[in-house]
Amino acid sequence: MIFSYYPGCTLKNKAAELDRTARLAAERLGFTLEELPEWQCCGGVFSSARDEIASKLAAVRALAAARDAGHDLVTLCSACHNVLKQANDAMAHDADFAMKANNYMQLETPYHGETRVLHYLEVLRDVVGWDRVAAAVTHPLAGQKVAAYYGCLLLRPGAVMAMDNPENPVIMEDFLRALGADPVIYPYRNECCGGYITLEDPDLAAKKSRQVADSAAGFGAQQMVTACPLCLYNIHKNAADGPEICYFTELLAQALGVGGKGARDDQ
Amino acid sequence: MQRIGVFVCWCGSNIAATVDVEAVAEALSHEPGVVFSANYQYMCSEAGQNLIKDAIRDHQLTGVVICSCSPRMHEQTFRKTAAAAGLNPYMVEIANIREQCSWIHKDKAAGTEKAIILGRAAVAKVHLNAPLVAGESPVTKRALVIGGGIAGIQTALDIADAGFEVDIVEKEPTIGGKMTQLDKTFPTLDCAACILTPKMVDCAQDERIHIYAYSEVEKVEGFVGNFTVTIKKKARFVDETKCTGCGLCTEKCPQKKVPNLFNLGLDTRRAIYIPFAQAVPKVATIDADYCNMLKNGKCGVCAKVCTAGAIDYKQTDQHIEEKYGAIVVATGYNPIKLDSFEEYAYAQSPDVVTSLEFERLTNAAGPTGGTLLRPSDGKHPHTIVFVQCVGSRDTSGCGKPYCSKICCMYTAKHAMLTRDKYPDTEVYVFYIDVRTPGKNFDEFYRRAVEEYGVHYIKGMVGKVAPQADGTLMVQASDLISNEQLHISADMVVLAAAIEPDKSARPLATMLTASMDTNDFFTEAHPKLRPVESPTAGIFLSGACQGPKDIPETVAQAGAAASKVIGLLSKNKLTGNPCVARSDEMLCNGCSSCEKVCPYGAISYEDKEFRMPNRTVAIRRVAKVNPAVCQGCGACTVACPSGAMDLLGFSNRQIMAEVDAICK
Amino acid sequence: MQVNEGFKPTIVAFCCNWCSYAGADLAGTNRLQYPADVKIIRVPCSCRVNPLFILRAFQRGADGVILCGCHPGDCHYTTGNYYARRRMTLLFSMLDYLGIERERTRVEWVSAAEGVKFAATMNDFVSTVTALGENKRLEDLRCKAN
Amino acid sequence: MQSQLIERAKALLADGTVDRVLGWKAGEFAYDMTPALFSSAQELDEGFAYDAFCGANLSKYLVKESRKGGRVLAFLKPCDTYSMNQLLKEHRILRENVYLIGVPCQGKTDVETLRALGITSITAARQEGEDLVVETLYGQRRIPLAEAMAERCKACKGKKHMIYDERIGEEGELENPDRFGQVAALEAMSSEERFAFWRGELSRCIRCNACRNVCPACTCEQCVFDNPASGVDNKAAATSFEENMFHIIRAFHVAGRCTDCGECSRVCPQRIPLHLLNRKFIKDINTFYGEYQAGEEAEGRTPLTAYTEGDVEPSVVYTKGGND
Amino acid sequence: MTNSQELKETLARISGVDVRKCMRCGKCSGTCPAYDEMEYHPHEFVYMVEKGEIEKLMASPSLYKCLSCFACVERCPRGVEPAKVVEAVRLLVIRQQGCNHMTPDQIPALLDEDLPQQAIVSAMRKYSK
Repeated sequence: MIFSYYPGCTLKNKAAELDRTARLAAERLGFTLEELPEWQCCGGVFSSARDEIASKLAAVRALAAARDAGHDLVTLCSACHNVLKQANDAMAHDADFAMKANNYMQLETPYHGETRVLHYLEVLRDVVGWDRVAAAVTHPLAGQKVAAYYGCLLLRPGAVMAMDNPENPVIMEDFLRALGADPVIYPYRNECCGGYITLEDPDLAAKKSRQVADSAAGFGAQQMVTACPLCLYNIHKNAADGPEICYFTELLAQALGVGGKGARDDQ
Repeated sequence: MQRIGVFVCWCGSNIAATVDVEAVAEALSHEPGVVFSANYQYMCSEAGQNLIKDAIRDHQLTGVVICSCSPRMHEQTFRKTAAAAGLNPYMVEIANIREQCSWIHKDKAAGTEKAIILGRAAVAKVHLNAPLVAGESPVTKRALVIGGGIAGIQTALDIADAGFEVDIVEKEPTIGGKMTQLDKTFPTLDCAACILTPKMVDCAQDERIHIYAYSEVEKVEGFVGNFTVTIKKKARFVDETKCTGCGLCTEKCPQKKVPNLFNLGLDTRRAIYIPFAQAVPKVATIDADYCNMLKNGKCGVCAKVCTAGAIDYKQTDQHIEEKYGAIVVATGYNPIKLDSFEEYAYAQSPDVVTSLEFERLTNAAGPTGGTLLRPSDGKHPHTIVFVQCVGSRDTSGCGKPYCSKICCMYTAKHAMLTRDKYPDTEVYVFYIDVRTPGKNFDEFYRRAVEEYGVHYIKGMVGKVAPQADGTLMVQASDLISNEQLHISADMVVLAAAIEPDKSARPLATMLTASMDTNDFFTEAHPKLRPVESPTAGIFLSGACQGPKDIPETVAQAGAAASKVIGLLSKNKLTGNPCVARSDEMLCNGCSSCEKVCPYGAISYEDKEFRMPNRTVAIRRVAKVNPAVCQGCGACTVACPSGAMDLLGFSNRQIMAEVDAICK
Repeated sequence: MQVNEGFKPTIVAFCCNWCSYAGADLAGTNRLQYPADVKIIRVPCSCRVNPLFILRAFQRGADGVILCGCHPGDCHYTTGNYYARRRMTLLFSMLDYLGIERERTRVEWVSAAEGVKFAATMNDFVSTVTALGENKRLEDLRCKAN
Repeated sequence: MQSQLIERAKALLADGTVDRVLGWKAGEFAYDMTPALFSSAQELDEGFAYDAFCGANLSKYLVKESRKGGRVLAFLKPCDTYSMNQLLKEHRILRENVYLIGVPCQGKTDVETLRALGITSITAARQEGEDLVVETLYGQRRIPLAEAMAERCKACKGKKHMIYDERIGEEGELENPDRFGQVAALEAMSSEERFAFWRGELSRCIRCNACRNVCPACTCEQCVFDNPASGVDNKAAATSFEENMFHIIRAFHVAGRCTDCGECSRVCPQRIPLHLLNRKFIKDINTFYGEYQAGEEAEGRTPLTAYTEGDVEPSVVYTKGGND
Repeated sequence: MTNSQELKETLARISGVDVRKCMRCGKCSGTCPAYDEMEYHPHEFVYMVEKGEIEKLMASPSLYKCLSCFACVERCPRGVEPAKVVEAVRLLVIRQQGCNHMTPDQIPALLDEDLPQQAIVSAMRKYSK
């Protein structure tokens, strides 16, 4: 099973651990992530402005490249996932945008949203299956109370991400169960950590991150997992005294026995 | 060639002042076929009518043109006059020279000229008129009511009271519907059961009412006055004729872990059950999904304890065919599923409940015996937040675009009753608008605020966050004070939008009754025929037609019943003779007419036609059921070959009028 | 708009029995004046009006044809005027495409309560058609001869 | 291709699947390909032809053929399948009595088009790659297919068959040609110019009824214009009104049902561009009520037997563009 | 045409939002995680755009408080998408010459060593042309 893979800028840098552990786990679980040869940064956010074309083209190029490679496109970072899915949706359903984007890019074959974009978690759920993930676990996380932190970019807008119920998601909890952990359900798991506002208004980001971490801790979480480097940064920076936070792939790799939480830059 | 008489009315000076009636009569007397022409002061008077009758007899008239007021005024009068003189009433045409001539013109010459042209058009039309006889069909004097909630019950009782047989088909094991689940009713706060159950008993005891409980309509054929309906009586594995309703089986059944749907799953019941104490019919039903005997043949406890020998594990579905003259749809409503509204944490916390669940939690026959307790820990809630419009007025695709109409009032009721019984409980209601049109409704809502101190806050709840300590953090906006509120609540009650019952859509297809995009049945006319479906003989009662409360439902149920009674009291149905007719020699069988017919009056049959050289061709041709056709004429234009025409307003008649006017 | 002095157009108005014909009656009851050039033909519903009738009217010398029906959503037969609306939209567009003056045809929704609207509509339509003058593009010359 | 079709038809005749075959056959001249029935292998060998002149749409013939008992094989080009579906939707063809083979088509030519290119005395034509090779008494002529194609084929809806029991050749793609350029050009004219244009065209009508007779949507048992009882019968285009009347009503009767197959214009001996009337309705329907292609499926409502509550009002006609 | 009308039209074009769909329920503001930091709240953004008071919004620091978390978009019962309105107003400002809210040369001072690249690129997209 081969997927085109879009790592994104952060995974090549501060979130290298997300990339490394995901690849190790994929190998163990029997699927291959083929990094797109010439990807560019997705821009971090998908502008909601209808007249923004150029800033969305990096994502469209990646999508078209995956189409040409003939594979579904897998991504890990919540932001990349959000941008790719939104760009794909716009190419498929916004004729005006698709026309302008195609005109800009001058591809050999115009792109109209043919690629299927999957988050790594969706691959685990829909392609591998939780039962097979569970069967591959060699170091179960038995007894660990782990809180999944979705944040906002992974699930919203719900109709476009089409990944899970945006207000009551289960995908990461199911993931944690497959690893043998005890998922902690807490109400702020799909609330915002403050995101990029951390640059300009660190206090606001701190407030939001704290609320999330405190809520998880209140429900007994010892550990938090996320798919988003920025969520991880904000929680880690603002609630260092709370439950430890890591990437979901780190727990996955650990449970599969292919490399545990390790050399993360920010630790 | 017709022999036509023309009668020009003066209408006192109403016509005669602006139209030279003499000149009109004179001019029209020269039209082809006109053998008699007269003018008179008041044609509608007895003397005027006698003038017409005499002329019909004396001049052997075959057609009559009356130049007078609007046909909407006196067409019926003059048709009766003609009939009294032995002329087919549909040989009469009216030229409207008052409302559409004398009253709107001042110039007498112009008025006279126009009156002559209008008269000429009527003469031209009468030339092509043919005697029409309204079709007759017999009426089966029995009504079917589909749905046994308060709407169906009231309709059935009223029809039976007028002396007609009526059957109720109810898909649940008992009649009663949603109202049985309610505690009190607004705005009077009487107990729902106290006012409903006597009516349920009346249904059971009235010998003209037959209840098919645990049954569904499977097939409908026929038309107004003559429906044939197949009813599926689902196997309940209990012989209704033997069961005494003692309830012993429901206590002894070992399968205890069945969600009690009557209490919306808030507690459990046994696999054999009677939904509630006052059920009608009071007969036990086995839930085949949970019964060990039916699933794997291991148990049989209920059969052992039943002294009446009513348990029958071998019972199968029965199909009953019955004939009806009229059908009333009373399929009711349900609250919508809240999967798309998880920001309110309905699935994430047992203390977030729907309003209907709240009814059960406050009902003396409910899971808590009427004491309001939190489902999670059985403790008294001290702060309750009610959220209005959950899924109502929602155009995002998650909910329903319409206002569910009843939520404002029942929420006021819940808030008021809570404050009344538990004054230490703080009650917040978040609303977008409070909509209380209805007798004593606004007063009721204001009492909740002014007497009972319910906190009404204009704004919406954005998120309900279940906290580790068991409370619910309600984050909401207060639009008046322009702040975001954070209320720590013990319970949250969601006023879920209501939607038509899922059984309504397939039923509408069976009945050829039309529905709107929300699956509510459409009425024949939104203002003037609100309880009739556009399909003749199908009537609408209750929330299947649109969201409504109990008083409105009962009023509509009575109105539907009176329409049914009116229909059933006729021995024969006389249709409007001006109906569509298909010329089978011209018909292509293409179905265009059928597609635009709002009444389902057109069907098709394969018919043999003799062709040259003794060959036979089989062609699909349209047939119009004159009892069902209402005569709109949509089909006549949809038909490309001109096979479909409308009696009384035929293509040639209308074109003759056009020709006469344009000449 | 230019006024065509002396020209008296022939106008055929098809009115549905339940709304517009009643609206015309109400205009009469209220003595609201409109030109005698308008002659009304009663039909059960606007959906009864076949494009043939409209062409026929022009053939026989009508200078304008107007169709009045219940407001969309208020049809006595529930859906008739919806079909009429589509048919007339397409027909009028076709007539326009053939170079027949688009102002000679019109559809108006007039309820039984809109006597004022009925009279106003007719006044407006008559003055529009009067300004256009005689229908020459879609007529049968043989009919004009007599 | 022709021999492939003959072989398949023979096989289906032989195994009893069908008992006759509806196809094409050369008439007096090689370019005179007409629909024909074949009931034996021999007849097929002798007469069946499939080449660049086989433009005729066979689906209408099935209205009668499908009612004659037995089963008939018909060959349908992609554009013919739309008519087929539309006729099935209208219950005009008994589906169980027909066996449909989809055949590929690269566009058809006709003698008028070739004559306009100065090619006469044609004896045969065949397709070679992107070219049409025409044999004439004066030798061989080779012209690009795109040039030789009949007008209607230049606005081809695509090479995909909407319905078939089996298909010979590869499945083609749907195309989205600009079909409305001419209609739009007419719309952009002034009312007077349009009137003059259509008078120029329609006044040539000789009421031969060829357009009606070939039209797969015109299958009425009796046409209103032939029926004295209809009150609108007229059998000759005696006046300008009747020329207009016939073509307006014919276009209206097929509105929402016309698949834009172009047969009407193909057969018109006066070369009146009748398809521009039908396309006007199609363009309006697409604009007012959403894209619709008659014959795309064999069930459902046509635009004139459907409505939405929010449909445009007829007054849209007064407000739209045009020079006047 | 007044300036306010022009702004309204530009805003509608950028955002694709029809503010008239709003029924004033306030759920967006009930949802917003940055509510307390804002001078004008999400429902006010929608309402003020409808009223044509866009210049007031353009001058407000609230523009830079929206976290773009899309919770209001997800939960709006009328499909109004308030976050897109906020974004469009912000673009009206930063597309003006010299109105970038943040420039690359400001970045280094804000960095700490753990900050992911994602935050920087996102912020640049949000705050500058």
